[in-house]
Amino acid sequence: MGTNFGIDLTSLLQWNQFTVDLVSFVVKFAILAGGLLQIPPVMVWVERRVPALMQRRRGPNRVGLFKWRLYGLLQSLADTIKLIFKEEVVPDGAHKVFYHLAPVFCVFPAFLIACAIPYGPDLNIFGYTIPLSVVRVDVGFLFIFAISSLAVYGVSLAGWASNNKYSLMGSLRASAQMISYEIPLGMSLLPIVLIYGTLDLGKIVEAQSSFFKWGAFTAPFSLLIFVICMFAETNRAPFDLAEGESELVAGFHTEYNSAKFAAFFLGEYVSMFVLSALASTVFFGGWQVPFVPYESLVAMLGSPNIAAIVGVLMLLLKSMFFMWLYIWVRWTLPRFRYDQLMSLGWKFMLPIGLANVVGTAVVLAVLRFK
Amino acid sequence: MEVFYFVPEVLFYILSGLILLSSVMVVSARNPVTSAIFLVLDLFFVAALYAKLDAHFTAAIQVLVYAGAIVVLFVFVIMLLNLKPEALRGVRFSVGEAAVLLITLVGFAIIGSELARTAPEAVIPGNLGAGAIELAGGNTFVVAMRMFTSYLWPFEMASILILLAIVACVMVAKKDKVLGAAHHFRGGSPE
Amino acid sequence: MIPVENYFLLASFVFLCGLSGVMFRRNLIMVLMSIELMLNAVNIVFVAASRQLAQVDGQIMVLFVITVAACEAAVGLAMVIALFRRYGTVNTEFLRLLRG
Amino acid sequence: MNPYIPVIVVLIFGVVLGCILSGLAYFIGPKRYLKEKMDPYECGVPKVTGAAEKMSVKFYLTAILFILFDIETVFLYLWARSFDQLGWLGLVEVAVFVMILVVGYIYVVRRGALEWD
Repeated sequence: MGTNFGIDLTSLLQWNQFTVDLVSFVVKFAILAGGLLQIPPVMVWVERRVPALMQRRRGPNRVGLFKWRLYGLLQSLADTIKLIFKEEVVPDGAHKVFYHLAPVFCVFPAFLIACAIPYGPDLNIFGYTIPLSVVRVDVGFLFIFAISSLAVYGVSLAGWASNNKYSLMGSLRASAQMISYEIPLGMSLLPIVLIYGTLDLGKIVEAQSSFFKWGAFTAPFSLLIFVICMFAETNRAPFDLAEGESELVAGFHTEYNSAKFAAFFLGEYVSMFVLSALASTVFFGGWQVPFVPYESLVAMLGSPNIAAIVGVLMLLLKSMFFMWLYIWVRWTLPRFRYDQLMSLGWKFMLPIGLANVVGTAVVLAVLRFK
Repeated sequence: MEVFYFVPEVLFYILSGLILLSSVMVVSARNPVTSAIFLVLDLFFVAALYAKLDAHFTAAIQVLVYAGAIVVLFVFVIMLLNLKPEALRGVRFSVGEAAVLLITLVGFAIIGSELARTAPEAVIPGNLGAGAIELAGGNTFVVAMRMFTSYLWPFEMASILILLAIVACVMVAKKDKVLGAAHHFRGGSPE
Repeated sequence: MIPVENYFLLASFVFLCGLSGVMFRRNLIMVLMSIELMLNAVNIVFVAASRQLAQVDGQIMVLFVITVAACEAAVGLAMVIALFRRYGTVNTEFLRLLRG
Repeated sequence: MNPYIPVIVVLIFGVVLGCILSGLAYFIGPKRYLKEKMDPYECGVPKVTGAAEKMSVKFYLTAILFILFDIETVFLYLWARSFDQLGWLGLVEVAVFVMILVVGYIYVVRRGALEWD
């Protein structure tokens, strides 16, 4: 104890650290959540304009504010408002509780995973270091996998509670597909753990400091497997069997409308973004600017805070590439058949993923252990 | 800061309450799907308890494998069999059942009081405390090192157990199909 | 600090829940779920003890328990499916071949 | 600050957001009950059978195999984290582990449990 002049210095310091943590968490999370909520409207707009561009049509361009049309960007806003004010039709035989609960199960995992991604290098404000990820847990990858595996319940509950055979079929298909591709997805990131020796996403990004240390170069097969599984995990084309319009109406959310339908959209697009950001983080150096190591970036820009902002923009740019890839693939490749999808997952991706792990481990062992 | 010293305690009681509530719901819900969802919640809260106890890896595995895989299987089977809510009749205690419950209760009470008397108060010297585990490279790393040195044999046995489970499941669930195929090979008619 | 006995108390309550589920539910799937509950109660004890003794061995045990639980659930449910196909029910009151 | 406090807060936020979206229509939308409107959607044709038909056992087999391989992946993650420190010993241990499971995988493939027909 000793003399402390009436003020316990350690306690004060802890208080300050705690306050900084708390305030920075609230601010970071508010910004992140606000940003994530913007993703579905913007992506819906992109998803209408890009195919229009590809197919030489105009796409939505009517809705505007006064005389500004904004290339139809406000169409999404109009759609959102419409969805919110729609009447909710709950089918008669639906299970009342789970029908309303299913969208919740679809939304919260996506938000929770989005918080675990490191969006940029540390900020430095008033001498306090603020990491730019909302949640930084010891187990990194495993946290992300664990939470994303909970998303299956949203899908299967939605289908089961709707009391509609299309919904049930779609939900069974979707959940079987999601769990089948979860294993190759998990295995594809094992070589990354082997190479960088950590599960912490922040440390993995720091390890990819130079261009040729990016995961895409050190583990190219992992990248391939990851991208394919990414499409399957989010039920996107060419693996959108769950909502194959021609056979299952709309899959597990056939019976959903109004704001609940919007909730499914939100969950889907946010998890698309999260997987894109994860792919950029793991394989494309995250917030690292290509060819410019972090130290020289800070030296060039003069302040770590500006470097952090550049880093965030860099990560968003890289994720946008993957988001665009989603749309590009959707309008390029035809849909798979369900048996093809499953045998691709189990008979091709799983062995390849395992071989990739074993191969990487052997090569690393030869290189590292004399 | 003093206020926050109570947070772990409060958190423990909240989590315990939630765990108990969902456990009771699991065994008492009429609809199997309701039970399964409460089982997920139960497992999730237990994972939170593990995280609170600094067992980060175990917490992640609990959610990943237990809540995210095993219960999914239960949900699939319930949907597959299209189980209807079951009428819960008034619970009848037979003498044997009551005895089993009573013996378990008394057994726990005895063991619990014994533990309360003999529980080691402090950390045993020479072992890893929470801070030391952090210094040694985090919970996951320490678990991994321990697993692959001291628990090598159980680890390999686990793979044999999984192998056996795979074989058993495929044999039990795909029985009819394979029998038909065997008929076919012997030249017998598939009827 | 929470005394470790509180964790044991919690675990024993969860275990008792599971046990009564095994004893009083007539649906085989419910019985299997109750068994998962009991295994889970054991895991709580392992992790709490691991914390108390400051060793990670308890957590490794949990890992093995989870492995066993997964195999048990997989094989158990495979048998439930086989029973359902054979007898059209999963209710233990109707499945009493062994009781003669 | 304990890293799990943010997790709890984000979790609560996600659940509340989901509940708001889920409950919004109940408060804002119009409510006009019509018997036909509440029927399950079957592309305009009256409902013939209930939703739950016989589902293929394939889905269930997939889920079983998923669990078992999921556990394998978990063990592999544990090994990957301590790969450098374990050295050749760890590699050999895991090679045996994977080999045993590959036997199971080959059995599953040969038995045709992964065929969707």
